[in-house]
Amino acid sequence: MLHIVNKSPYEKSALDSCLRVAQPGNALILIEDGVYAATRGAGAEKLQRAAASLKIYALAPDLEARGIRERVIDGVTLVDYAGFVDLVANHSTNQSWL
Amino acid sequence: MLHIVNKSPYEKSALDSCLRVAQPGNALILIEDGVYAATRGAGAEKLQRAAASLKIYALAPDLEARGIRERVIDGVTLVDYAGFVDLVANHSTNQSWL
Amino acid sequence: MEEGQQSGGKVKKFMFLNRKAPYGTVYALESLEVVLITATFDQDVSVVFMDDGVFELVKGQNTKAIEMKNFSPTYRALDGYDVEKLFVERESMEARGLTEADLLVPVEVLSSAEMGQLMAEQDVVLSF
Amino acid sequence: MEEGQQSGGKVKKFMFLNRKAPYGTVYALESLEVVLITATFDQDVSVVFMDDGVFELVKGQNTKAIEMKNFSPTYRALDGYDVEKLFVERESMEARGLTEADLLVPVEVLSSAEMGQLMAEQDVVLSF
Amino acid sequence: MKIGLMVNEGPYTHQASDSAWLFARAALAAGHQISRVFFYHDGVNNSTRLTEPPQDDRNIVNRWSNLADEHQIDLVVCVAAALRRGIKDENLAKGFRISGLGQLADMGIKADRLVVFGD
Amino acid sequence: MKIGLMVNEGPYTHQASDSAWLFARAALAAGHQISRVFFYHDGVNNSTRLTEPPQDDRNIVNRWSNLADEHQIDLVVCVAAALRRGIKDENLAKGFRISGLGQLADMGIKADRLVVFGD
Repeated sequence: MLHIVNKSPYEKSALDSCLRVAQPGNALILIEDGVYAATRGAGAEKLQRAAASLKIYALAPDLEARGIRERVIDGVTLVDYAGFVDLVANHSTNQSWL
Repeated sequence: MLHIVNKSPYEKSALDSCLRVAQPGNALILIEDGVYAATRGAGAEKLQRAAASLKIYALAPDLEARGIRERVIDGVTLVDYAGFVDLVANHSTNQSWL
Repeated sequence: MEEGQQSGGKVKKFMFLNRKAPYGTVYALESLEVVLITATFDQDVSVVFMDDGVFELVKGQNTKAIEMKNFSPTYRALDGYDVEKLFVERESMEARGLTEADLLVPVEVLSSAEMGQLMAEQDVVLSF
Repeated sequence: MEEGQQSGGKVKKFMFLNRKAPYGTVYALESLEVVLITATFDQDVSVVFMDDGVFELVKGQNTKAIEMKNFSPTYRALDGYDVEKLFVERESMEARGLTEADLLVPVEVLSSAEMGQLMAEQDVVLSF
Repeated sequence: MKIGLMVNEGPYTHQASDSAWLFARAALAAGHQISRVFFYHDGVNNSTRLTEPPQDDRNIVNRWSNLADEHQIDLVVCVAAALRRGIKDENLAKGFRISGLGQLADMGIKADRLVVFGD
Repeated sequence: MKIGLMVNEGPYTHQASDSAWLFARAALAAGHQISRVFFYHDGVNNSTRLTEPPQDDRNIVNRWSNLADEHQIDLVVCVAAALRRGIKDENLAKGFRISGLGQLADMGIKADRLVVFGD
């Protein structure tokens, strides 16, 4: 299953809720303000822990827009929109944590 | 000064930011989803600590709408809209933590 | 559109995921409207309340003083629409100082892990 | 309206409080538009960046692939509008792993307590 | 006391417009003046004359129009925000006017208090 | 693969509509079909023909109209959500149609994937 998180980990609890519920082997893609979780900072810790059991992606166009592409932490795979589409196609279930 | 918080303490960090910045003697009114912070639950702790230095109010109409008026913790003064208006009038500065 | 070709007899698992408090935003109300319509399509419907969505089910809501419509009685009516699978995540409920006795309707309480498994079994998850 | 009677010569302290990240929502952009207009009214203007608002000032924004307008160069132009008081809350900046060197414009960095004092001195706080 | 209000969210989706209206009514009842209500961001969507909520629900747009009519309140919709979102004179409700952001600064200068309602 | 999209927020204020459009374009480029886009909540505001963004900004409404025209995408605006927010046939942009919530359920049943974009 693919989880989609579009919220900043500093502003909202959406990522926390996703990580609490996500099952080992699930995939997670960070988009929009959610990409801040993929970068260095206090929000990175929880993601790094999660990377042990989840496959984690972040949308490169959203990282670039925010000027933080160079700040991405290890363990996160960058994808473009085509990659986002592939992730949706390759997982029978997806869920947006709005 | 009067701080206005309308966000759930479980969903957003607005209350945390307000409490980090608010100065001793300031007033705080919780409205809309912000009123959940005034009730029993994990969100109550931070408010109870803050009540030592801030005067804390919650909007009763919003508590009643959400069925939680009976769950309000000690140290919070309930007001109606007229009381909210008085608080705004009685403080030269107010700020909404949107 | 060629969609009509695929219809007929197919039953999918639909999950409606409610994570927002009522009245502060309209999502809870408009989510209920979707649930009621989807129920008429004879699909396998689950309605989930987690995070602040648990607050949607709190008893004793009285919206008179904010002059909005109190839509919480509708949760009691879901049963009549054959929407019987209501789930609450235990961690969300407990963090908010709530117990099942505080809720308007009977629900099945799931752990976070059980909730994650239930989600992964769905065909469609509509989140609000 | 009788407001005209009160105008003329009055200088008030206006604070513009930016707490949202850019692009995910429009608040950062539309806040800038208000700052630029208000600057023409000869008031005492402070612009504050705290919480995710600090992200508005990050260098190197490139919006080409999301096909939105990159409005971050406008922060550099504020100086030309005599908007010179830009403040960043230290705790917000540090929590996000940022330093002043990562920001587009020179700012004054304040502690949370200093920020609270600055806010309390204002006549009007517009938050976005 | 002269109180100005800023409303940053549209009708129904967020409680902001409801809260602002109830606040305005209470302020007027207490003898204060609501000098202006400035609608910004999605707040401009409060001014469309085309809303038609369910019969058993409040009509947020009409409530503002009526309050403005009864108490001579200046309801100002930001022109830049309105153009982005499709609010123009042709779908503007009674009692609202479209004007520039200068009206917000002006309200901040002239009012004794300014309260912001948003998301 | 048939992919359906749900858009829950209006244009400009949240990135949801931008993300959904870029996703749709990429999906089409990869050979998938976008069977329908369902606009709900404030998402209905994406369908007003009256938006007029600044010259140097994208026109979100027209982008949807054009994509629908080029790829025969069914753009459905929820009637109940639209009435609350002042979207009617008189201000509806080209390529959109107003219909019931049943179209969302129908999309969920018939599409292979459904992706939700919102706040």
